[in-house]
Amino acid sequence: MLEQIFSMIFTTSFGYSIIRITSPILFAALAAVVAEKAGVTNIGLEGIMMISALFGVLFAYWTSYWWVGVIGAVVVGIILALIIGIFALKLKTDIILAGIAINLVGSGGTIFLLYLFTGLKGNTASLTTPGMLTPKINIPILESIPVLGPIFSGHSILTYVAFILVFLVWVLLYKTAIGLQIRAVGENSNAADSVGISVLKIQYIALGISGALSGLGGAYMSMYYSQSWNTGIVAGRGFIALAAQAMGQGEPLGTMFASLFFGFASALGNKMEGMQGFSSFLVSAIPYVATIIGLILYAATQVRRVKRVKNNGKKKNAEAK
Amino acid sequence: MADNEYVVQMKGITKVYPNGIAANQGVDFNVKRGEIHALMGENGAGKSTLMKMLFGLEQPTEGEIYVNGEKVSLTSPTVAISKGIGMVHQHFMLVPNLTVAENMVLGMEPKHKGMFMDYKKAVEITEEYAKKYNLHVDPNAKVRDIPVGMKQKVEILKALVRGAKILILDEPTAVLTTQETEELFKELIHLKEQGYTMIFISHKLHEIKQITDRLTIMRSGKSMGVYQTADISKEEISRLMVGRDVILTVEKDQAQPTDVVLRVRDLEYTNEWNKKMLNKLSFDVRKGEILGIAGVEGNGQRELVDMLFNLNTPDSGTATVNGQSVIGQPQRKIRDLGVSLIPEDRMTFGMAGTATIEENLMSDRSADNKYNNGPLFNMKKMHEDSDQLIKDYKVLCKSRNQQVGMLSGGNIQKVVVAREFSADPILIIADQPTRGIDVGATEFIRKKLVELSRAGAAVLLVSADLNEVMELSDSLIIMYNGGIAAYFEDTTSLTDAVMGEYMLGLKQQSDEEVRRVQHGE
Amino acid sequence: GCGGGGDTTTTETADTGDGKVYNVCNLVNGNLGDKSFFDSAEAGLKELQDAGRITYTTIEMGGTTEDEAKWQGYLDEVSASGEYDLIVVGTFQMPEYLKNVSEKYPDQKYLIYDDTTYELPNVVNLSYAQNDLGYMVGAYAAAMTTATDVEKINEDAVIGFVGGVDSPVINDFLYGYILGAQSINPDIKVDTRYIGNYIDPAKGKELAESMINDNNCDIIWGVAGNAGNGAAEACLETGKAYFIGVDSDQESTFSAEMAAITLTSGLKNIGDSLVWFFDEWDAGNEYWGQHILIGINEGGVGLVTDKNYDKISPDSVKETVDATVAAVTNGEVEVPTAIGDTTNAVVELRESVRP
Amino acid sequence: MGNKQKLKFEFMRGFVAIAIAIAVAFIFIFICADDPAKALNCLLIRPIISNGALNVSSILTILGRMTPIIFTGLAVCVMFSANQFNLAGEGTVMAGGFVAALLAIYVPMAAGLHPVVCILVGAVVGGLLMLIPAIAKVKLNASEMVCSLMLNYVVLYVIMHFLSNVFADRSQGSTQTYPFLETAKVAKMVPGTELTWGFVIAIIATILVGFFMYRTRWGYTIRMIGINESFSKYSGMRVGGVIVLSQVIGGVLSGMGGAIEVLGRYNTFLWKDLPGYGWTGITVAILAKNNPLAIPFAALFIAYLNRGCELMSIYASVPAEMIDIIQAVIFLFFAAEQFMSKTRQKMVVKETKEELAKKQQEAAVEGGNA
Ligand SMILES: Nc1ncnc2c1ncn2[C@@H]1O[C@H](COP(=O)(O)OP(=O)(O)OP(=O)(O)O)[C@@H](O)[C@H]1O
Ligand SMILES: Nc1ncnc2c1ncn2[C@@H]1O[C@H](COP(=O)(O)OP(=O)(O)OP(=O)(O)O)[C@@H](O)[C@H]1O
Ligand SMILES: [Mg+2]
Ligand SMILES: [Mg+2]
Repeated sequence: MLEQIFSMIFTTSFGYSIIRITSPILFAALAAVVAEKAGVTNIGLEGIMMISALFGVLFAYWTSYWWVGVIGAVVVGIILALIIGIFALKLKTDIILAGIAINLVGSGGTIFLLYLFTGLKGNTASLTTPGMLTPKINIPILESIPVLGPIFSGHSILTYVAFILVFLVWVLLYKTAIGLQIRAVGENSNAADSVGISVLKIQYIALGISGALSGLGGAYMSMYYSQSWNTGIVAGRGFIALAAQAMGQGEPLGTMFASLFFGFASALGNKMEGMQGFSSFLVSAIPYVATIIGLILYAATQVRRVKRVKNNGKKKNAEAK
Repeated sequence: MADNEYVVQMKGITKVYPNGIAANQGVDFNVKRGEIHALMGENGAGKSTLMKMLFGLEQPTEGEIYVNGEKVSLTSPTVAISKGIGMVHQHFMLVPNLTVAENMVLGMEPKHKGMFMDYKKAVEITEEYAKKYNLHVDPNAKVRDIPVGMKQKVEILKALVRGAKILILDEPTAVLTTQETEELFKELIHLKEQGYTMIFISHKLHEIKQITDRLTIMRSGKSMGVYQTADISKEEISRLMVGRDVILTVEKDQAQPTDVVLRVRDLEYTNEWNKKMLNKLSFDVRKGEILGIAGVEGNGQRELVDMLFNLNTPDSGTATVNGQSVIGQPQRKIRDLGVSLIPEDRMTFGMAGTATIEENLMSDRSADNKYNNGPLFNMKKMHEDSDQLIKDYKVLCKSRNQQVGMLSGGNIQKVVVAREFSADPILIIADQPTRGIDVGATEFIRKKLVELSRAGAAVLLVSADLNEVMELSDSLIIMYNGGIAAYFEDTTSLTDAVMGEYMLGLKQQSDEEVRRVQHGE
Repeated sequence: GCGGGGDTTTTETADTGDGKVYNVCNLVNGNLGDKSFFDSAEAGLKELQDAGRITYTTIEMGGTTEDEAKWQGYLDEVSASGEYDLIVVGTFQMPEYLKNVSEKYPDQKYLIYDDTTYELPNVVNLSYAQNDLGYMVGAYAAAMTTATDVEKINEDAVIGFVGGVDSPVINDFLYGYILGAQSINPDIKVDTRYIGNYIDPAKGKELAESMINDNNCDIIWGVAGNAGNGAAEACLETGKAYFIGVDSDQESTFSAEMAAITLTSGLKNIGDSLVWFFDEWDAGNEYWGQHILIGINEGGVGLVTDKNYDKISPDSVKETVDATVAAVTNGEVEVPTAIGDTTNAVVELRESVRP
Repeated sequence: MGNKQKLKFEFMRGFVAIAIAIAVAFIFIFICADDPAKALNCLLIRPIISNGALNVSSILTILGRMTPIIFTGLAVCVMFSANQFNLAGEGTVMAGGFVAALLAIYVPMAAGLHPVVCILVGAVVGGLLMLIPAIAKVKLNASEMVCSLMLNYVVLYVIMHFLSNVFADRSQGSTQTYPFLETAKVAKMVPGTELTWGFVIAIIATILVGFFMYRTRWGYTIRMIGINESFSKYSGMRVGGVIVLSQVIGGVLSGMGGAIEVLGRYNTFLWKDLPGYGWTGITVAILAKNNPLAIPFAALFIAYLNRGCELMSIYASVPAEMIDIIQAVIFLFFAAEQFMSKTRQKMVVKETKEELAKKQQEAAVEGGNA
């Protein structure tokens, strides 16, 4: 059995698959990172992804340009995030409740919206044309390198965007003025307020970015991954993104690795699904169990690390004597 | 109607908070150009509220504000800053995980290419201003790692770098040592000479006397008038503030210490950043005495208190109360031994803000048989006792069901004190018991402390207020670098100057002299 | 208005001959747009309405567990209203609720499709031989997977099945599929994987890609509602496999590219069966209290044999399929069902044919 | 503001929030419904009054639907009070229901005892499950929110595994267990309706939780920890233990709710998805502002709304999915603390001024007398 698993894991398609599974989660997880840095817990990621996934397809369909669809998804994502913002930040609706409200619209409301706009029910498969889908990119030199090529080349353009965004989000947070303000607001909003930073504005900006990122995640789902929109298409990825953000300690790079870890567990589950004697249900649970274990192990190492730092300090002192 | 003598004029200001508290009621407040103007008043008198409106953090319900003769509408700090107003808040408004330079330029970051933060420039700006105003700070240090004194300087620089000409200083000295305060005052005078105007809030009368030109006194949300500082005596100020005469010195008879209650031996602790905070610390506190601990903040006082109440664990050493160890013991057990603590940070440790006064008073005794009938609370007994405590400790409130967070600082502290003192403690650890509290409340708490010690409790008093430690302590330790620099068995003939030398590490008593604090054994 | 799918056309429709215009309520315990039985039923009713034979109202009750708590309420309310000549419900999830109302409202007539649980005096049960359907699809897939002359087809005798959830209804398709395939090639391997839901095409895609890349599947049957479409995308993206649709003719609902790699679809013609039912009713044949199994003969199930099937399949394959269909139709072959099979033989079979 | 004033204001605010939501709903209704007036009637009035008479069956339905969300609402209320953002209500409802179902099928017991045992065991299972996120939080400081969110899925799939592969009644077309023994069912309060005795248990549970939170030391400790954990620790409370306790109680309540719902509403266990009551419970708790005694009212509100939308979809052909949008709008406005804050401020200022004036007058009178 192990042999079989290994023979499946050590294939390029496995690596490719991990990256593809990771991408939408990564978008949403980065969205969570930015929002959380500004001190806002955006639990509405799932709903934002659902709704922007729908509008991505619709915009692409109406204009027959995929990039208009992507922009549409991003804009819708931003609008939704700002709606959460207006209620949670200005009108002081509980932020969790505001997120749940958006998720509610995402799960049921989209069915209604789709019908309102197109007369279709349930899915948009009949609208899809190739021009509406985000293109796949073959990366010139990389493409021809054995092993690496098939794993890293030939993904959707959005996949590359997702991974580039890890870097960009890091730059945004740590190298720009707005990033500094976002972190300041998240850590001590009173301090930011007292120097004339509009806390609300910064939180709106962070939420807007978070909405844009989850909008991209939505576009990835409907305009590449599933090639059309259907009810429930996001299937919990927005929640997993929250887990990835927590596991990655809210830092862009750590969050990327956490997302990849989830991608790995999912891909592994998909392989095991095809093997003899595994319950399909238990296999489906693998990524979630892995996430819990990952979260707990990570937390345990954090606890140990603090202890170690202290012990090291003590040791050094003892040596100094 | 420009009246150029005044840079700030606040006319008929009324402020009603959403909870219905009228914090300011028709207050007039005028500040002359180039003066240092003191704003005084008891806790809850409405000083901070008035200043928050001047800085755009709160909006007046009624009234007008003029800056430089021009009527302004200060809708946000940004507007206030643009009018040349800067504020140094009492509670630091700094972001701990950012560096000093980043904190300095927050909201006005130097940029290159329009969006990227120019950190080098930020450091340069910081250094330039630090030099110009002679306020030394380390631009690259993270704020969480720097001492309070430096934080205060960063706060002032932050205001200056934003072009403030009018500085509001809300209790800037509350956390500073005498030396640091002196240094700060020099800077303020220096700034005044350069034409800056300052509004100075403090509860410390001698400071007010020392550096301010005029003062406005507030009581219960109303102005009690404006005075030339030189023309008014400390006693007069106190009377105006609290509406009665206040005795500023606490009468106490000679201590009769008996058995050792708290015994600390060889306590050592190295913090996360590898700094030795406690160094072989040993001392005793006896029944019936108040042992004071003085010292510049950051010399291990906080760590010592944390260890005694298990908010942290030492690397080695022991601490016992009546022979029972308290190190690493759950707080429940420590309290059962008869230890009470007035925590330094009352907002974090002393109270649950949105809970009621009663709930706060009961926090350490909610499991007592006295207050429980089987699984249910004995509400009647709770109400009775809370009402009694509120009465005994003169907590100013509408009822025991009021949220503690709605009370003013002094009254919150009274709630904490009422709880801690009423637990029949055999050892009271009082950490900065009167910090930031008005004279009336201070007097009350000090009296209570003496009363309890004379009734047989052992008291360990930690305070940054030299007057307080000298006045209250029967004997006194000065801490320096995590160890004991000096021990004075009797405090009556002690002076500021002598203490200062030990506090700054210029002098150190011999081991033998220090060991006198270990009674017996 | 945009009322729940079926426009409640209360406008007068031309009366066709002597037939009564029935007022029908279609209760959907999920949502339309599944491109499967709910849509099929809806299409049948639409056809009837367009022909002026009925007026109908479709109410979508939602398919989540939280929605399930409301199904009884809906049924009660609709039955109590007394407005309808017939109330139509479907799926194996409904009989319990239906039983309650049918007893409470003995004069109300009901029709339940795709269920065989109870016999109730005022209820007609329509069910479909999806195991027969599976058998035909399986035979076709097994015949095709070694027809290496056809582009994309490799010589390995491996076919795939992407199911929604490991459940009796899905396994009923699977049962026939495996047996049908084995009837053509006893050594055939069938790679079966379940998505775990009916909403996540992305996962369907991942599963199908793994089947194609790891096990050389070149024909995959997707039986997972919307999520099954993911398998079609995997076939398209890898360029190494063909897809077979389910329930409705998916080839004609897909985009051109996806349609191009869709060989055929296994049809479950619920809509047609409803039309048939009204034909009978108008003709005076009433089946209250009966179970009616709608098989190949009745046009309830079948393969799509025009378009790609016709274009791509070699003649030898077509002949094999025809023979199989004939055998099933005339009862030579009797396909067992997974529904109500207490031995769970289908699972053993499934595991034994894994590649 | 005085309590009366406050109540008046809150009442007004809630009213305006609902009015706005209905206005938004009306836009959609206007687009969708053939007869908007009828649709609105269905949404607002028909749940309780139809054809000029009390709509008893509908009212009973609403009460029946309240039962599970009262339990999850209480569960969330206890956990959120301790500042624990545990979202495992979903999983624990399902687990409690499943285990209770198994006992109801396989373990014969006396009629009166059977449901009680099933519900209690369901509750215990819910409580035990919560130990995972709770202990991970207390011992390792792992985020309980994320952990519990993931736990829901694990519970779902593990139950689905056992349901499909071990306990399924294979004679049935859909995946479900064998029927419950008659002795195990939670009896209907009114035969032929959705209202079971579970509703009474829910109300009793509400009162008990109310007492627990405000009249016992454990509830008190939970609340204090929720307000300020450092303070609680300093006061000598067993913080870690109580944090675990709060979540275990949450699990017990939602497990109990799951068991009652399953044994009261169904004859077999047939959930194949997370039931959604956990999420609704969060909404209920937030609307009730974490006050246990307000939970039934919040639950009533939600159940009423749901029923209204349901009737709208039946009689006015407004798609049921519009419910989600209307609900979202209502939640957003209803829970908006600052919504209408200006009006509130005006009321406060007016009152305070009156008070001050009165005091001054009194003072003046006193002064005059002296
Ligand atoms: N944001 C607020 N909301 C409600 N009430 C407040 C608020 N801020 C202050 N108060 C109340 O307003 C009154 C005046 O408070 P203020 O902060 O102005 O007093 P202060 O003079 O600064 O006192 P202290 O010396 O303690 O700082 C107090 O009763 C206080 O409880
Ligand atoms: N939002 C609020 N609601 C109710 N009361 C408040 C609020 N904010 C502050 N207060 C109360 O107002 C009083 C003054 O608050 P402020 O923030 O001005 O502190 P401060 O002036 O630094 O107090 P102190 O001098 O006691 O340290 C405090 O007692 C505080 O509890
Ligand atoms: Mg103040
Ligand atoms: Mg082949």
